[in-house]
Amino acid sequence: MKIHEYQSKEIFSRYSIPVTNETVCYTADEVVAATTKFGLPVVVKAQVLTGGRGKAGGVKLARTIEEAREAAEKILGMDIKGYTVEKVLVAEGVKFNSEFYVGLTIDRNSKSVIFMASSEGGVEIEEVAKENPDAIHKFVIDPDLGMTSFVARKIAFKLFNDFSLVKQAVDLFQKLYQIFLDTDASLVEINPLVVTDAGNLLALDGKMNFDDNALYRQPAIEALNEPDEDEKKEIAAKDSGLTYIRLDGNIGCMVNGAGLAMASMDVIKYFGGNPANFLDIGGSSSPQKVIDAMNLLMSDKNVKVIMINIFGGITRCDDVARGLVTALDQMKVDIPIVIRLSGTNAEEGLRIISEKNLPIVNSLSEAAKEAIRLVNN
Amino acid sequence: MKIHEYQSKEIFSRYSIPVTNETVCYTADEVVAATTKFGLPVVVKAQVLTGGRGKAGGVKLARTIEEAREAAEKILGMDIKGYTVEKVLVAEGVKFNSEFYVGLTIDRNSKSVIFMASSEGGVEIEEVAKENPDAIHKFVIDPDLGMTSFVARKIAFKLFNDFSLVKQAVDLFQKLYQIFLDTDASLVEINPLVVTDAGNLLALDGKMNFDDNALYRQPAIEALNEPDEDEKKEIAAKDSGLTYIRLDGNIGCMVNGAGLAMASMDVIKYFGGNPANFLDIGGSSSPQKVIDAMNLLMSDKNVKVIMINIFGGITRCDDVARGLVTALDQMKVDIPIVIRLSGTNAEEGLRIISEKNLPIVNSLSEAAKEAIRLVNN
Amino acid sequence: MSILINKSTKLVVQGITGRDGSFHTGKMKAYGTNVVAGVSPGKGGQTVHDIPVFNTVEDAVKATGANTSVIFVPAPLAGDAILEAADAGVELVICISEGVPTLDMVKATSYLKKKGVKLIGANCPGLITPEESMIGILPGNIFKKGNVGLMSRSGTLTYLMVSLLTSAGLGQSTCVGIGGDPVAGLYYQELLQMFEDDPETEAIVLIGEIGGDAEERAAQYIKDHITKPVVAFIAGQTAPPGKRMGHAGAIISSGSGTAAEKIAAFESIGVPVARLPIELPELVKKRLAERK
Amino acid sequence: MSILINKSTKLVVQGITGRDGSFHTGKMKAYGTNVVAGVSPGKGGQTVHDIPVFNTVEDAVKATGANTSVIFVPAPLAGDAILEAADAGVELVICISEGVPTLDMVKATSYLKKKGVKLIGANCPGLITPEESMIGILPGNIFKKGNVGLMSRSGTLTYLMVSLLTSAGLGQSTCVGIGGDPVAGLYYQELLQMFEDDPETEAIVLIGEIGGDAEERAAQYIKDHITKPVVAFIAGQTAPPGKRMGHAGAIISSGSGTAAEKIAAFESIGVPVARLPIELPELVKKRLAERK
Repeated sequence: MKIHEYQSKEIFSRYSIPVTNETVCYTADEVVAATTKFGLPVVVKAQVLTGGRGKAGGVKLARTIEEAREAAEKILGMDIKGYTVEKVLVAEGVKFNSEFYVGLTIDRNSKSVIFMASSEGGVEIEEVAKENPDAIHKFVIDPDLGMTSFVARKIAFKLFNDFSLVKQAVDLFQKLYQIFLDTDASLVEINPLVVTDAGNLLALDGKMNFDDNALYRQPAIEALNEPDEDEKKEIAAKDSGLTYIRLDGNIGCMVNGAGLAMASMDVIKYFGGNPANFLDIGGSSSPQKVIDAMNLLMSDKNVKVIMINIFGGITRCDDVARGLVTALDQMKVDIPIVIRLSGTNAEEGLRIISEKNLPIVNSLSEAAKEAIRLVNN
Repeated sequence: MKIHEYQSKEIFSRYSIPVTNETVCYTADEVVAATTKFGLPVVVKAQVLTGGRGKAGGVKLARTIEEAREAAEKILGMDIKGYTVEKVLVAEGVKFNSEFYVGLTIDRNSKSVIFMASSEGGVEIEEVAKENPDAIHKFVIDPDLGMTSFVARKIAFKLFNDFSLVKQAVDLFQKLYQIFLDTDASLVEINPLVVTDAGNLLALDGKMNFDDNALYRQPAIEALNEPDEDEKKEIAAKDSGLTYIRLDGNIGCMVNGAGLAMASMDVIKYFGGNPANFLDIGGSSSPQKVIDAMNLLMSDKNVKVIMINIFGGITRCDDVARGLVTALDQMKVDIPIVIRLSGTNAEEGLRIISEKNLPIVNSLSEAAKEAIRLVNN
Repeated sequence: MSILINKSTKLVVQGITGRDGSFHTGKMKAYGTNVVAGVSPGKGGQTVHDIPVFNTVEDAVKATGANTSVIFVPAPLAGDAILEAADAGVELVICISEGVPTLDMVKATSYLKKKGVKLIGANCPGLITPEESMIGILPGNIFKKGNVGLMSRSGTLTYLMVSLLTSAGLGQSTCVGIGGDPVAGLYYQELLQMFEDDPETEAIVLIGEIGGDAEERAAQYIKDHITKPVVAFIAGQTAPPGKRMGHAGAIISSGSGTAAEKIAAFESIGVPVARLPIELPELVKKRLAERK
Repeated sequence: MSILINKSTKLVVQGITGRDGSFHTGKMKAYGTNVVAGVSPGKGGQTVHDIPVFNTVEDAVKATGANTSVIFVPAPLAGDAILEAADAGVELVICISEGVPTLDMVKATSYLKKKGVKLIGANCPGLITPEESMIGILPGNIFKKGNVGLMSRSGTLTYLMVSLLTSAGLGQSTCVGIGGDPVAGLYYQELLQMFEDDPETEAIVLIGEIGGDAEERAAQYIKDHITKPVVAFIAGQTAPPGKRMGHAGAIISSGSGTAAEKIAAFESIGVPVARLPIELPELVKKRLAERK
């Protein structure tokens, strides 16, 4: 789960990490009022849950009230990578003399939180990673130790020579780590972290992502979620125990297991078809899940054929079959269905399904080919 | 540092550990008022910073208002092991059907916090430890894990069969451990922890001690300290970097290092003398410490002779000598002083001291014998 | 021989009284796995499929000598269950539970490393040494004893691959589902080394997917340490970037973690990669034949 | 030979710019200890007694190859300093600082165990291998090279004992002050074993004090594992119960931890205990003579 810059910085503020004076605005008038309050110059920044807003023109410096209004009018309503800008952040302009990058995320290899720091702040860190990887210092945080003073100091000395900045950084790094733990984050980033002309560290921008698996114990974070239309569908699916991602093809897929679902998409594409979605009905299925999945597939008007590929393990084929039979009894399904069932309780599943007279195929390749044949009819 | 039962239970309450309804009272009238508020019966308990109040008659059950007043009048002002009872705790009487012991302390051998639990609650745990050591379950808490649910559950299943009690206990044990960490405790004890007739766990008594070395970061705990007269002197000494314990002899001792100070007392006793105190001026001495130490020794009217035994290491003998010379210049010292100096900068120290014409001896045994000879003169 | 589990494995099931735990305990027992105990706090003394249930893993291990644990508890309790198993002295823990918070896994993997206890998962289907022991939720009937070692980040995709191998006459030494979470227990490198050291394993199948760089690291490890033939498959060749494909790990971000990169990493060191699942058995046979 | 430190020990001093750190660095250097670096955050680039100062222990170790660290920082910072030393890769850490919170030591000792790093202290005077290396605050001139290994919970009492040994012609292989705090690094058992294994050590002196049961455990360990002669001394024979005698450890509670119990524990296994410090050298000589 992602949140906006201003929400991240509100969390930073709660931990006494210094951020710019700023306020979120929904209209140009609000932007003008905020500008008047803060004094000139200000920076007007699009708040959208995607990257690359700078390149898209979503960040503007305003040196006059008129410029602030103009910036607000241009940015509000702007489309950035398919996201419409509905609010902007107006932040007091700050004079600074250097920019740094700091970020915390999970490192798969060390199985720990990793702290990244770079003197090349203010640009996209992915670019730094490609062009000058040595400029990014990485520190694996031992989970038993946490961000103790010496670890924070080790990092801080990589960025700063001035001991006053080192001391500020130690405090800031410890707080960032605490935020990471307290909120079950998957990413906490300040880019840029600047040194103001007055010699203080300040978070000019902020970014946080969260571990979806931990949201159940983070109600305050979950309350910040602003899903778009596709995501709402995905969330509703997740509430039913399904993982759904809408794509732009016409073969609706219902598969159990993420890997098999991806492989099923790959096979469809390999034979020239186009999957309409990724849909993993997960393990531990109940008949209700299959009914929900069928409803989800049928709600996409692009879907011309449904391909069901189940390999039973924790999922029982008989549960899937029962769910499918019930779904077909309850709802009008006027498009063809191709089914492949194997694994746990497959025989029982096939027996149940046989009453509905649906086409049953024996391999994934066959299923894909049959689905493609049907969609092309 | 120790605190009273009622203070411990206030801390428990802050962590939502269930304790009896209770209030601390300073007069018999207050006790009567509290009794009226809670309803009968109540228990009136002496609040003193020493053990054994039960055996001394400092805990009484009152079934009538008159009994409550009588109990208050008897207990308030009572002397328990040299401590005068200045306040009592009036606690609502509770019906319970079993008593347990739980306690957390530091285990030197595992270098960890250790959790002790026993079904034989309500009696002195030291007695259980002697008579039936197997009745005390001990669990070393891995500092990297803390009191995770499974650890708390393992302990709880040793005490309870009823799963409802196990669940209450898991919650309570986790809170106790958190209290231990949060307050830098050295001991947290509930004895007895009772199961009420309603089937709930309840802390009937509570005890907490704290790590003196950590008080600097526990101002709220330090504020609870109620030192007696001797302890006030010890605390004042500690503020000067001295460790002072008053004893009942007449040979004032000034030594650097706890081990050497104890050994010096042992040697004095061995030769038939009586040390007036334990006084460790510690490492890293400054001349001022020695001046403070001399003031401390001279404030005890029992002291008839002063024996100084310094073996320089981190303590420099010249610092001690300078402090002693200054002290002798500033204050009237009308009792004899015996001095032994060796180790770091001993020669310089002896040179400085030589101007004062004090008796210098070469060994601890000699020093002790000389001090005893002088006190017997 | 085989890796990790065999006939002498004595299994304790954490969460044995739950719907899934109970169901799959029955399946495991029916397969021939030596399930000696179950754990469910507060239900000690009961039995499930004639298997005694204990309140704690410690009690279960003391009473039965269990040396391996499989976990079926709900995700919020899974991290603690892993710690409990390791504390109780088992040698191997398999966590089936899906949706375990990442920071819980960070704590668990750190503790297990300290204790020297091996972990598989979380969010994995388990593992099987065919005709000896099956632990987890694998459909036993598709596996067959043989000489192919298999490891996979996926569950059901593994079943598909295994059924193709078995149909083609290629039995398996041990098959391990390592799970799809960002922080998990044993990973490709450790398992590659175990298969390399296992005399019964003659070829290794590695099934990967998009996201992260585990496959690239595995390729490097194979180059440096593995002499046995390896064949790979990568799921998600057509997945769009920025979308998380079910597994927490299966996300392509910032132009890294793509199937193309992973396939290139394997092929550059001579590890063939099947484009369709159905191609896999032939590639394995070819590599085995080349070797002889 | 000797234990823990010798001529090849390369020392880094944490807190070298403080009053005590600087003073004792001078003393250590004068004794011949190979002090290669100092650490004081924010003072990197300076020198103290011609020794280069670094901002972090890691920098110091990288630049100088230091393998041992001694800590002179204020107590509230000492726990972190121990962790920093261990993280930077030294093999042995000696913490002189007094008054370190117990829970900081719990965390530090746990981490050092995981890292395989040895710790002496906190709240200890350090250790010395006479005429090779002195680390800490020991007055070097009282020590003399020889064959008695000594360990003590006390600081200055150790100096007294050593000066008595030296005067009696009994030199020392290594003398270690283990510190008087409730949670500390190396304890009697580990050091007893090191002295047992050290060919240069012929007799062992153990100086204990009231409080805890470390001496009783040491007696048990001697009985089970130590073949060399051991002589003991216990401070606090006349200390009143319930009063903490300076050392956090030195408290007699509930009738346990008394000097009488400890003396009895040693004497019951044939380890003689000196009643007066001055008796110690003769007991050592007698035990050495008995052995030959």
